[in-house]
Amino acid sequence: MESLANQKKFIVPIGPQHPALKEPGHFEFTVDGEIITGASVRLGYVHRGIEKGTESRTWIQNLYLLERICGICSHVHALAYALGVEKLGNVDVPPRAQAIRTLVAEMERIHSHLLWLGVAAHEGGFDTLFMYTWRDRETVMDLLEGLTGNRVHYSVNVLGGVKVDVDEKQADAIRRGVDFLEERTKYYMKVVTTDETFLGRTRGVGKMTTEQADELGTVGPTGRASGLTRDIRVDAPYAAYPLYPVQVVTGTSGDLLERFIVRIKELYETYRLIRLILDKMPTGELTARIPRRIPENEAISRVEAPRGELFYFLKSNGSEMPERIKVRTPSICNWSSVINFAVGLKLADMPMVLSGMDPCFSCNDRLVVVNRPTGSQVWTWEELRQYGINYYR
Amino acid sequence: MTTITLPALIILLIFPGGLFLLASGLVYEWVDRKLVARFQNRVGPRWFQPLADMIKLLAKEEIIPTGVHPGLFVTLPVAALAAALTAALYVPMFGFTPAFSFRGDLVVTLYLLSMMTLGIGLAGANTVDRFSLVGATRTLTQLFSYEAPFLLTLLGPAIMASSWQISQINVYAHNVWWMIFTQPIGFVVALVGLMGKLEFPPFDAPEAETEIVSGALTEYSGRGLALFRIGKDVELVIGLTLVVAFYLGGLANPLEFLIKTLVLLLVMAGLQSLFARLRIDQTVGLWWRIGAVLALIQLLAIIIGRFIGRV
Amino acid sequence: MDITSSLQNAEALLNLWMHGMDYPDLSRIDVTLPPRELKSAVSILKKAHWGYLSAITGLDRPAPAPTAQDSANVPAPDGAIEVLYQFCEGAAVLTLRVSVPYSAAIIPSICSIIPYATLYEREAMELFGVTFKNTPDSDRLVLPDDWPVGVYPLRKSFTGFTDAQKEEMVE
Amino acid sequence: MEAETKLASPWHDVMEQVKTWARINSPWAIHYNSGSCNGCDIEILATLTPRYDMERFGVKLQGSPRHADVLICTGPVTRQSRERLLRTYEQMPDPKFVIAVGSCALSGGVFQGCYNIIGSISEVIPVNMFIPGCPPRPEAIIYGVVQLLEGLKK
Repeated sequence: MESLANQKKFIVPIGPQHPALKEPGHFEFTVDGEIITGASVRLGYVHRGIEKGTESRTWIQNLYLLERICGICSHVHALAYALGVEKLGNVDVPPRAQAIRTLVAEMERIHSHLLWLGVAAHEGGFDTLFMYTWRDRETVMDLLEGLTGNRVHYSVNVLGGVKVDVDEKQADAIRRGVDFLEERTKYYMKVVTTDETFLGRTRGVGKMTTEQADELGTVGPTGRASGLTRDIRVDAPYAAYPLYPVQVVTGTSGDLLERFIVRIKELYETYRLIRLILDKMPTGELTARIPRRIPENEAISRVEAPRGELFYFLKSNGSEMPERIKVRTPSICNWSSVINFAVGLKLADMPMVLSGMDPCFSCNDRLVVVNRPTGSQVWTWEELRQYGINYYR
Repeated sequence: MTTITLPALIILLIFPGGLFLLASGLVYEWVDRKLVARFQNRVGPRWFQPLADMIKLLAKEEIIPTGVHPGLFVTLPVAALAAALTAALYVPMFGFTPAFSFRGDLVVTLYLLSMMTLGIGLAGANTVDRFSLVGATRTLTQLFSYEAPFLLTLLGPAIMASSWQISQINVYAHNVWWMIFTQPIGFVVALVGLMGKLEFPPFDAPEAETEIVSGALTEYSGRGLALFRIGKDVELVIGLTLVVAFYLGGLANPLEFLIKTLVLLLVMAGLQSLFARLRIDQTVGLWWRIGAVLALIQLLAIIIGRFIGRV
Repeated sequence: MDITSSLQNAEALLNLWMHGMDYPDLSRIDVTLPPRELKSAVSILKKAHWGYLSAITGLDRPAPAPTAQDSANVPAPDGAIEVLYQFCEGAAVLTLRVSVPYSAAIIPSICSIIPYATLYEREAMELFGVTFKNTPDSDRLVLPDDWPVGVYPLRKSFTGFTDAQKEEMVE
Repeated sequence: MEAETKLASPWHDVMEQVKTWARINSPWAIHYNSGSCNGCDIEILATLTPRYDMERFGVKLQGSPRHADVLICTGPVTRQSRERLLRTYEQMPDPKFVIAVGSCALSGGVFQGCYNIIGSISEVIPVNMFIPGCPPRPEAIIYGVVQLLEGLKK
């Protein structure tokens, strides 16, 4: 292991590439003996400068830009932005449009949770579960494609409404698809809670109590697995959620296994919601007019993305282009909570805690710089894991 | 038992030895990949896929990275493949009597097979790249963990046949009842040991694609990689023949060889797609705590059995 | 705890800065306060467990373009950067607005009170050029390593690189 | 193809054909995300799953650039990942090919004009095959790979 010229310099190997779920990041721990005294993360590999980009595009063009922040929760970004702009221009959207928006948001949650289940299994070396979950995910992708015309970026939202309608035939197809997925989800719940090798990798890993979760500001299923009942669909219902109440799914033990279970239980909840929306779909037209120039105003719009609370702050100055759009994605909350959760833990625990905190971490770069008072070394993630194992032997 | 003796050179180069063995290695690799794919509900590769992979790798540019001992870097794959090929001479390939067999060739074969894994471990340790360093340490740790139980389980039938010669054990196994019934534990540990030796999942920590790129072979491309992959395929065939010869009632003719080995491969492919990858400390723990103890119990049972038998 | 009750006790908590409060809409309160009182306000909220810090947003308010009749002796007013600390409790959103001029853009860091604010502060530091006094970690978060120091992309003054700069960046 | 010394005997043509046949039938791929919104990445990964299964054409996702012939890359190269993309490309042994997937990789896509991106992949490394679409369907990606392999025949 070559020593480094100065501690700040870090070498990024081209590690195995995953569908990097947000910015591939990179971790740096300062260690005193065995206890971690400080940790920091370095993002930026996927930073494209979108917030600056939004200031040079009109309100309508921004819809398509913001949708492409993340390929897995693209509808949720567009929904948050559209709700924010409608608040700015105080336009009220017809109920049918809100219901269709909620329907597509829930279908996207299924697609995101199944994808995460597959990637987490693949990361733990369980390829069969990866193949099965992604095969079943194709069902919901077909439904979304039937409804909106595209598999990933659906562009369902228009400022002031939706440009897609759900007719009876599509509703039946969605109901059949949801029934099939419910069968499969029962099977996955059985696999995740009984398969020995999988339990060996997930039980008791990265345990986080409710106070810790709250103290560290974790959001979404990661927080709810530790008993933190924070769900924007319940706290601040938006779009059509007031009409379709959601029961928050929380776990208690707060380890990685609990996060799997919470996400799978959320799938059941989503299936129930989709059936409810399809049965009680309000009638009416799909869009409302929205002025080209939005009056000067500020608005905050919060939406429950599959990974947690997505926070949009929009500011308009009366012109055709926004003055400022701030996007705070849920993953950054989970990352900042890991940084603070790591202080005080032993270095040997870190690999499991990091992959336990949010499995999409593990697709980050594999490099951990360990700055020891005696001089810093560059370790790969795997060497850190190896160090952890020898430490405990 | 058909006792066909072919001129030594043909045996070495063409029939049970060289070319034919490489071809069967490719075919077995295809069968394995196809079965695992079918278990995962995928279509799986075409029949000539391993052949195409090998030729393509041979035709690729060979990069020798800096900070590497070039001589060692090139000779290691050749040495590993040579070890695997010579091990095939003592094993009843395709139901024919082994070309050369002498008292005690069981130990020599096992040693040659672990020479192959040693080669991969050294190849990993030879380079500077961190991933292959970790891959090498993992390969060697795993080698030391499955070697003892695997050898012990192969001792069982040897004791029953009271000889260390594979061909004699094969003949003995052919006459007597299938050893799988008399020594069930031994068979299970031998099968799982074989999966550990070939680094099939759940024991594929040494080349865990998601964690350490491709473990010890990260730096290899072109010829070196092709030789290592062929060595692994040959090791697969030899391992299968060994376990079948010992536990599934010996091998008399090629047809019996094909049926038994492919059935065993089916069982192994099933096991492969059932489990998640075990962490390296879990694999080592599994081997030493469970594997070695079971093998010892089985050995004890056999010795007591024979003692009662003789008295 | 519906919106109005959580807003009321937020008001009660922060009555020290009653003069700075205004209500843009029924589920939000904005409290403008000087930088030095930020830490005390945040610790009050933390002690009362009022919601959680959801985001730190930077806003660039460049100096209004000097109009013609501005006489020369009046120094052109210095532009300001406004940093918004957005706290959420259920449906209510409380925003602490702190504004600092370009020349003295220093705000005390709240990481000692809310540990996980470090990432948000690092991002604001990089993109707006505000320095957070004694923040635990001030490395770069999102901008690339070869990004010129002192260039803050989210300020209105930054209008992208000229092609010449881009060329020399690419080699 | 680098100009090889011409062997007199027809043996050379046979070897050439065998080599091309092998390269067509076992293109190992490595996937690099240089700043994409991972819409294309999940479609690339979807091509390996049961419904599309690229392994039928011999495509296997490899971890290390040393083992790969085809570099599948997505995203409008951000400034930070530009150098790493170059390094990955250089580490791959010849003959190597590059497939740019998604309209971001082709022309910077919807992020055109953002300050932190360089634009398209072809400004950093030579690209053999472009697959447009945001994101392209898995069938389109497979079609692109097959077209690249067809191109090898000539």
